[in-house]
Amino acid sequence: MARLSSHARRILAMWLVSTAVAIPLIIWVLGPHLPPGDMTAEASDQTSANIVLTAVCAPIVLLILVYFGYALVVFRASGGQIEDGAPIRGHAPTQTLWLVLTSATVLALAVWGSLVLVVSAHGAGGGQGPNPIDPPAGAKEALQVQVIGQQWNWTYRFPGYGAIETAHLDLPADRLVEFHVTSLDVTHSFWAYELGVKADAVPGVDNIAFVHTRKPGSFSIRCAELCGLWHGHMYQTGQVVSTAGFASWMASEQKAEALNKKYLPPYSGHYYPEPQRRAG
Amino acid sequence: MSAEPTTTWIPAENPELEARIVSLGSYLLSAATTFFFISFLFAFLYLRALNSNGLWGGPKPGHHVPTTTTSGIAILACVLVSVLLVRLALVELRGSTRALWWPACAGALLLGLAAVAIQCWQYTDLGFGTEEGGYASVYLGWTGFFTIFTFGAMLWLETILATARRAPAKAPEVEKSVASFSVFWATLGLVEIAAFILLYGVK
Amino acid sequence: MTRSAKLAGVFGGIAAVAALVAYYIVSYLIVVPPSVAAAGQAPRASVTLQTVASMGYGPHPDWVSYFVEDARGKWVHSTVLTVPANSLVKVTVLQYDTATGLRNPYWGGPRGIVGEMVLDGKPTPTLDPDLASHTFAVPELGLSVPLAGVADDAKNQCGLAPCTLAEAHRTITFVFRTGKRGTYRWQCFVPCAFGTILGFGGPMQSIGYMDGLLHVV
Amino acid sequence: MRRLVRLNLRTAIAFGIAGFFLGAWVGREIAAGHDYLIGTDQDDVAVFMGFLFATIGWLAGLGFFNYPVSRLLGRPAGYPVEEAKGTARYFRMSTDHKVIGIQYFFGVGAFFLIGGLNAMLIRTELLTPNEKAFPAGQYLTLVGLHGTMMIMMTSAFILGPFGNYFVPLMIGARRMAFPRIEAMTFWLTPLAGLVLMSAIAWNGFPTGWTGYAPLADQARAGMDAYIFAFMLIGISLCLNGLNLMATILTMRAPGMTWTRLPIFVWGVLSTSILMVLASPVLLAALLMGMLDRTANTGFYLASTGGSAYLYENLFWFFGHPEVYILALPGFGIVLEILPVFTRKPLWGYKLAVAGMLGVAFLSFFVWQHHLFVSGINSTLRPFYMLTTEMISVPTGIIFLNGIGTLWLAKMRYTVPMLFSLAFFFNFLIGGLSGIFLSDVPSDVTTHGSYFTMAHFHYTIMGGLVFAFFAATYYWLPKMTGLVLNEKLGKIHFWTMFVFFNLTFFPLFAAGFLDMPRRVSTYAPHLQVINDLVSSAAFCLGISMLIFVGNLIYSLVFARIPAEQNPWHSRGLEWQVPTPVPLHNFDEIPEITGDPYDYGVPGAPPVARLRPASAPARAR
Repeated sequence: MARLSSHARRILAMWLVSTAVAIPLIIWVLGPHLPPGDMTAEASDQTSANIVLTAVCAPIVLLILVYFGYALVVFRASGGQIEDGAPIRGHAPTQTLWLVLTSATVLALAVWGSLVLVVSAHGAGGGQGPNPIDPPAGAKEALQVQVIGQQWNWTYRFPGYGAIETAHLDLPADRLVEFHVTSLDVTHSFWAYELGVKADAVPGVDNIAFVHTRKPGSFSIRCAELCGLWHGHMYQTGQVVSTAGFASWMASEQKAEALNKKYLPPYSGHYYPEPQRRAG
Repeated sequence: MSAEPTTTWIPAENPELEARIVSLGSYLLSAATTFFFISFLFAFLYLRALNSNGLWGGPKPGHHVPTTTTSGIAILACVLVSVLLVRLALVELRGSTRALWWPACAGALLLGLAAVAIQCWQYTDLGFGTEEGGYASVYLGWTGFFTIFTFGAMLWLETILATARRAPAKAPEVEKSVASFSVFWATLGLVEIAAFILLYGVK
Repeated sequence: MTRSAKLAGVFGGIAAVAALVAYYIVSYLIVVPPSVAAAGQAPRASVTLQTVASMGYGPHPDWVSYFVEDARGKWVHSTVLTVPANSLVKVTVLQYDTATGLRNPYWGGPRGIVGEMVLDGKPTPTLDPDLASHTFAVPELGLSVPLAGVADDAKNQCGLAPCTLAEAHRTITFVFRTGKRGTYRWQCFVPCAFGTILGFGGPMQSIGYMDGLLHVV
Repeated sequence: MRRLVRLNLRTAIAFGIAGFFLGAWVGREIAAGHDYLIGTDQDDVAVFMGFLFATIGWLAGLGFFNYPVSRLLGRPAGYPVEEAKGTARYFRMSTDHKVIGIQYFFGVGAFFLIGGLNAMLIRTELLTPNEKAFPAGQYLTLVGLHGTMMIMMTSAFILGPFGNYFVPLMIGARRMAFPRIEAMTFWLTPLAGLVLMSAIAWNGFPTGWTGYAPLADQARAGMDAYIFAFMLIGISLCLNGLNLMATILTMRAPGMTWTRLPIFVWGVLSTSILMVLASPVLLAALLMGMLDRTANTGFYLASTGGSAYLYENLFWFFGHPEVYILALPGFGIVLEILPVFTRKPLWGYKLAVAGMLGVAFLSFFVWQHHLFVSGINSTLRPFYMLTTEMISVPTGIIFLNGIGTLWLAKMRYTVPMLFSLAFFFNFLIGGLSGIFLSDVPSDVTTHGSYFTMAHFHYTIMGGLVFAFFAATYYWLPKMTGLVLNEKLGKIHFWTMFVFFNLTFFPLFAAGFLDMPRRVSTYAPHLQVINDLVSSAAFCLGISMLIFVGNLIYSLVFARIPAEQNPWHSRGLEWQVPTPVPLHNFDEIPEITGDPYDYGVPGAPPVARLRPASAPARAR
């Protein structure tokens, strides 16, 4: 029994030391580099979620690695002889402890994830479908941007600005933005990486995602759902600019689109363009 | 290796075990079949709830129910009576007199085939096209695959009848094979009830 | 059987099967239409294209397609173009297809071009989306030009590619600026592949028909 | 018929090809006059009918219809089956579960290598940030072929060869419950592989392995090959699960109580529950897609009253249990192997059983985590986040079993043991990266990116494929009667382990750095990572060739006969002679002990192989 606990003590000590080293490293050294950054409030939430999850996973990884490493060195057969190990079939307290600990960790993560998702992050930048459960305060005044996925490009409509359509995306800094993502043909996924937004563009669906921009900068836009031949090429670069910069960009777009505007369909959450199926 | 024979028999287990295997297999097949049709049930409820583009029921309102509701009732009746006949045959086989099981099963077979035939006939005179909305899609898929499953079940029933005809078997063995079949056929009967209620009853 | 014969048999057999499988897969993978160079030199070059409603021959007789004119004036069935970098490229499209209409009317306005789009000799600032038959778009260069369709009831419509000037067509010319070197994709934004679900299958997803590559060198 | 023509693989291929052309002709006749099929330059009805008739021809050519037809004519059950001698029996329908196990091993293995070849080609393309090697459309087909082939083949990777071969041996049965169905589950598998490969002849398909509609509705005729091949696999999986479950539930030898059942068999049992219940849903989803493409229905077209979400829900209702169809047999294998090489009883046996059944149960309630950002009912997201994270509790139990079994062990580092230990390492990373994907805020970044891709390669390749190789090195001596070279095995292990991790670990970073899945082009600053990954992947490919070389060397050239029980295992399957006699046991054995009682003083032998000749027990 004394031998047994000395194994356990050694493993425990190695685990505690390595964890004590790893966790600060993760939080302060690796953490700032974890995606997607802090261009928006939601992106910051995702970054902190990634840091927390990495920090929670680290002790688990280290426990297994330390234990297995120790076991591989110490609990091995000496020489070529086949010897029997200790016939232990189980240990009820350990099993109970393990179940309680894993369940508690998992429950805590799920509760915390739900809180971040619903209460603080208002959907965490993910697509929430046409009826978001908990729109953030000030959602009425949010800048509405419709993202239209089509094979193979993104276009954007701004219902607050005469529903004009543009081929690239500028957003004002420090503003709540309400994305309405939809598709004209097949399923795409609107992924604005630095903004921390991902929402599937599904035909016939108005998929809403909220994001609160913070500081100016550029962000990349990709398609994250396979949509056919040029799926990999469906990327763009968008800008978060100052409020004044946004206003002047919008003015120039409105001027450029004045001729074409009359041909656009009335603004709607989703569109069903022709042909709707196989045509003869 | 060369000592192996060219013809082997699948090693026979005792008949009781063989019957248990078939019986369990029938339950598992029924479970799989249920999940298969649950997909169509889900498709029905989901597409109906979504009603994309307002086209669940097709372009013309009230247009989507098959024109021949009577044939739907006929299919339902055929399947249900057939299921009951198989149950009756089972009761017969378990009872002291076993005279009626053969005609009951034969009748069940004919009714099952009649259900298949009526469904095929109905397709020729639907009154709506497959392209007319979500309901039309689910209708075609559900009834189509139900018909194929029914036909397969009838092949199974035919096997039981043919085996008994050729070599009059002992009652316990026939009883067990009919019991196994009855499980699967009753499952399909439940599927048909759900199909009838949803496809013909719900607008 | 000797050891070496066995060796030869086993490895020969496996190698033969592996080679067959690899050939089967790779021969499918590497097929690209031939590249056609633009006429002229940097900083000015020109490209002449035509679009046809249906090939009329080959493995896909019903498909719409682009054709490119090569240096000797011959029409090549390809959509891979080579143009000089940092140049102005004048594109002439002879458009033989009838109008289909744009899936997204936004693409009715020509974008990313230098100067104006010229349709049948007339400068045209924007096009009614319903009259578009195809578009020529290089999204990475911001370029998108709608191509007006031939009237449905026009006489003498082209049925067999490549079409000749005698057949009913529209002529669209425009100029765009190539950027830095690289390979860009181009495509058409009109759901013009009739008979395929949503009009966007088949030729719309095939390089050599309604999609192509722009090698900027 | 059987006397006139010898039915084997040759006739199957001949009938299959003839069936295809007949079916295609029938299909064209059916399709004629339907407007919606005209002008597409692809006749989906003809292609599907061709595949259907080819399947019928293939099965008829192997002789699968002889027995059903004779039963329809009223002949009794228990029909004799013709068995060929020597190697010929592997190329024809056989109802011997041991022959089928070996057929599965080589058949599925060959397609696994083809899937691997596709992976090599994918990595070739990704050496450069823009399409250099292959054009975009062909690249997508390649991705689809790799993904679909791997999912199709690895679904049967352990249950096919080892499930079929060893479940009857481990529970003391002479055969499987439904031997002919067992044969059919195998023979559908290579056919599915061939049908999938034929997608190339129909210009490929663009959807990847998930086959998302409406892109699938829009795709060219190669999509028909995907749909049909996956349908065949769905049927094969369902029947295989049904057969295995029926065998385990009804055919255990006397004395094989539930607590004596080998843990691998428990793994098979929990997997087969998933196979029976989940595969029919896949089948239904694919059939709806088939109707969309041929009968002009609109299940998945929102513009005509359908919904893309319908496919996504049905597919992932199958798809997530499918993930555990891949993982659970791996759990079973490593827990089966650990006690043998630690010379200890399996630690926490009942907990392990509960863990596997728990995983099987929970896996039906997690599928919407694939749809967190898809825009379906967002109120359900906390629920699916909870269930998804809950599933790490039963999965964690497997790790606890590993930890406990290693405690105070006397480990021997044989090749199967090395692969089992590597399984824990890989699955740890795979499983924990899953936590990121199950947490919605984190999933918003990682969903659909290379992070996801690295995650499931860690679980499937790092988990299942490593477990497969553990099982191969452990059991192949029993299956073939020949020893596998240990030195080559160790080289194989170390190259595979090192290069597997070098291939997939950097991909987590690629995903974090904004690289979506299935792209043929990526941001230029990611080229360093991608080139590193590609080079490691090529070395991983070479390590697979080392394995193939070992197989050829050991089975063709060295041919050293294996001992009956080289690992000194207590497992029942090792108590029968090598090679295993045709009907496994002369008499049905009586199980008298626990299979993992290593080092237990006074443990009874695991079974009495000749209970009839032994002295009668007092009951």
